[in-house]
Amino acid sequence: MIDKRIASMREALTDVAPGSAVMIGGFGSSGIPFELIEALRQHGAGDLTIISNNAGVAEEGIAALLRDRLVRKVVCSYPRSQGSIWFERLFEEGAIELELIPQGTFAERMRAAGAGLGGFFTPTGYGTKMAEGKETREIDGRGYVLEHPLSADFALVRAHKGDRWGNLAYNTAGRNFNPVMAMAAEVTVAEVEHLVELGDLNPESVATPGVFVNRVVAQEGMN
Amino acid sequence: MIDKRIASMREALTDVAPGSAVMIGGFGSSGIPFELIEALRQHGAGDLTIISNNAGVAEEGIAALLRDRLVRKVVCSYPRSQGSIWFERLFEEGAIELELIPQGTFAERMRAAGAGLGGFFTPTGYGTKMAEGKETREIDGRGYVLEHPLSADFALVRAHKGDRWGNLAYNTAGRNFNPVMAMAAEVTVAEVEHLVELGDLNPESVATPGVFVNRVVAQEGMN
Amino acid sequence: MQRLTPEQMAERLAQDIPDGSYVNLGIGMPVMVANFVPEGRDVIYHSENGILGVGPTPAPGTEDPDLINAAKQYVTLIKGGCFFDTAESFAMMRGGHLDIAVLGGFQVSAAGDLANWATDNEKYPPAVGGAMDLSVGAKAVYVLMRHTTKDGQPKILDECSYPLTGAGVVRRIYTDLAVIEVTDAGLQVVELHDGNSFEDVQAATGTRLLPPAA
Amino acid sequence: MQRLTPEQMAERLAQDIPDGSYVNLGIGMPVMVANFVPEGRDVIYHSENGILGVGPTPAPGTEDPDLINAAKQYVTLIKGGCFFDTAESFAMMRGGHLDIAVLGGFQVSAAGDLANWATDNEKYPPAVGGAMDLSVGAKAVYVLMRHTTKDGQPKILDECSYPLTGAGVVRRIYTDLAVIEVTDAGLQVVELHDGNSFEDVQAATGTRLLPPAA
Repeated sequence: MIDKRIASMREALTDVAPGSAVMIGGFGSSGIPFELIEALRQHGAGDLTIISNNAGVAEEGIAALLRDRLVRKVVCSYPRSQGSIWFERLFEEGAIELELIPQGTFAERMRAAGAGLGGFFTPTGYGTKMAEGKETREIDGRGYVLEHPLSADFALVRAHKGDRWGNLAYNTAGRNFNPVMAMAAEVTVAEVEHLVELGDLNPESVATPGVFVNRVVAQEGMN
Repeated sequence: MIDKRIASMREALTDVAPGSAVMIGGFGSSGIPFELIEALRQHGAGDLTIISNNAGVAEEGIAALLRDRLVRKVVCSYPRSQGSIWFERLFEEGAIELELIPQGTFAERMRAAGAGLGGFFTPTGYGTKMAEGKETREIDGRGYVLEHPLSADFALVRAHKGDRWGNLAYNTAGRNFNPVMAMAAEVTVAEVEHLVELGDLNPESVATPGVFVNRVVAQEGMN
Repeated sequence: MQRLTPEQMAERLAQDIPDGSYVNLGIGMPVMVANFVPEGRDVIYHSENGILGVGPTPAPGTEDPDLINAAKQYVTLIKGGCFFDTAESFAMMRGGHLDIAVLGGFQVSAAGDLANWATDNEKYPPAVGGAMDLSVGAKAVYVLMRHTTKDGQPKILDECSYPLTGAGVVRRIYTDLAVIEVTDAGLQVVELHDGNSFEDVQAATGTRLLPPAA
Repeated sequence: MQRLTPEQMAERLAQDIPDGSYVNLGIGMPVMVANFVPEGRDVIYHSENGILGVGPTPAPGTEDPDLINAAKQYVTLIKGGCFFDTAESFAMMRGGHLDIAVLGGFQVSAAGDLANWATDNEKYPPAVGGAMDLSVGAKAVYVLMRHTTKDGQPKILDECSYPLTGAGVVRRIYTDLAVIEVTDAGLQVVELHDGNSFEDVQAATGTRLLPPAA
């Protein structure tokens, strides 16, 4: 019997050790696993590397992890949205490390990790600071940068619906980074708005097949 | 006004020149654009490079192109299914060139072309004949082969439903290679079982967004 | 000198978006372009977070919290639009499937280099988002920006002093003073906004411009 | 010597598939394994053409023409199954997301090399399909094959003479004579099928085997 359901956000994250690399899905405030992030904050493991497109705004989501000084390093494409006060403060203090990656390269590096590839040549960033220290090559007259897979110990993702096998379906643009992160991490934990019965999801609309997901938790309304 | 509908299979292929590289979606008999293939055969352009996972069985689909000696080269992963008599005959005669590619590398090379990547390192085929003459590299103690993008002049794909903007949705396992081929070719022509009104497709179930498709033709029942 | 307002700049650029285009509008002034596309043209807007067919702002109270654009503003989906994940969204961008990307700019060089993601202030965190992927991937990159900085310094220069977003990627520059095309021969002024002389625009520019055809 | 029938070989292998596994079954004898998974175990079958949750053969007249397995036979989808494209299907395979791949074999070497896609007959076209991706990608590769060729030649050898599918990829070999594990120390017989002596099995093998623990 395959049953990936976990009773609570807290229980789904008990094995996150200090120093872990944690991917967090979402873009802006869309498709963000807010309840899992809050549970991660309460769990309290520090020295984290957070891999997520943005770095949180106000006191919400990743911003709360930053405020509580649980994060050593942020890997992202766009850390400063309007209101990213905690990221900006820590950055100015020199209290946080930033690895900035062009957004497409960021997504593709995670996909490469999930797809078992050793790296890829992308034209993005060629001839810019982003290519510094990296292998570059001309292919058919165009410049490319070699980029490597990006994996993590955990991925926290958010879906609209999920079943006990870990199949996930997303709402509108809430999909964004969630599918590639689910592929790329050692352990993928999914926060779902609706836990549905096996067979309730349209098999043609499952955007994350259950094989990529290890744990499924229904939202608790904790935010 | 964006309207990619074309009135007939024949009209959708008038600009296929002799010597063209043509991707053809499908796996076995699933998701195959049989009507477009028949129109391509009647169009009569020869010296084609056919890029498709299989090489047709009996007198159907790609097998009919082979029988009519319109094909110079086949690029595929699995040319001989039971009943692939035309491929086997031409191969034994030395009348056809074969580029054999492991299936995952085949799909990934087309995706790379569609995604604007210059190449990727895959572990598939490392230490085998498939790696001969190719660049290889050890990354983190594992062997990889460098593979390059695979594009084409045309892609012929088959979908269950499509609209006038070229958005496509597939039936069950009929999806297979169709989405990556739609991304990878200069001109993508889609044969659809049902031409639907704009807005009839569920925006979360469109597996090939219209931006990848140039022409949409409803099945004519010609087979 | 006559300076166009941001709305006028966006409206001017919108005239050059052909019917049937797939277009990505960057954060800031570029998103305003959507408001000015001439009637009768079908334009499909792409958003990097996984939307093709971005529609107008929703009526208050009807917002879908997951349905936002790259600037994190609530949007809608037009009929015929669809959703996909980020990897596929950037495959579209990098793979040459979008016709036009309209980007903001800090600086543009004579060779069409674009700088729009980082300044030389080390205390202020850089943010690149999808700009680098768009700049190498879209079939045409149009930059929409003021001709000079707030304190009057030129933004069109021999060389960018800020870190590059992409080298040699800009096709056209739409400013509040002029429309300039990046050509092999140099920066060709194709249009001077009403009342501006070539000499005035040249004086506000940090590199040599080619005058418009007489 | 006692030789298991293909059904018995498939049944023996099926015992070693743990509850909750994601499994890909290759074309030929491997697909028979699905018929013998012990009751009470949830096993999810993957098919390279884009199916997770392959179910049994459909009743006649209910076939979906697009719903076939890797061997091009009509199948069904079990409750909880789903569909995806080939690129994603191979991401699953190559990315280490499947627990077990059961593959047929022409030859297996002492080092766990597998040859199963081409012979030395140049007139007969080779066909590789997904075998190479599975052999490098699945967490464990089990080979299900007869111990010897039809004319009695050994298929387990010091070195494969046919072109390799993957080097050092095989974990276990299930034959009609024995179950053999590929270990750092060599090919370890873990089970002799009823009535077969180690000496007999060794005699039918083209490389040195390690006897089962007493």
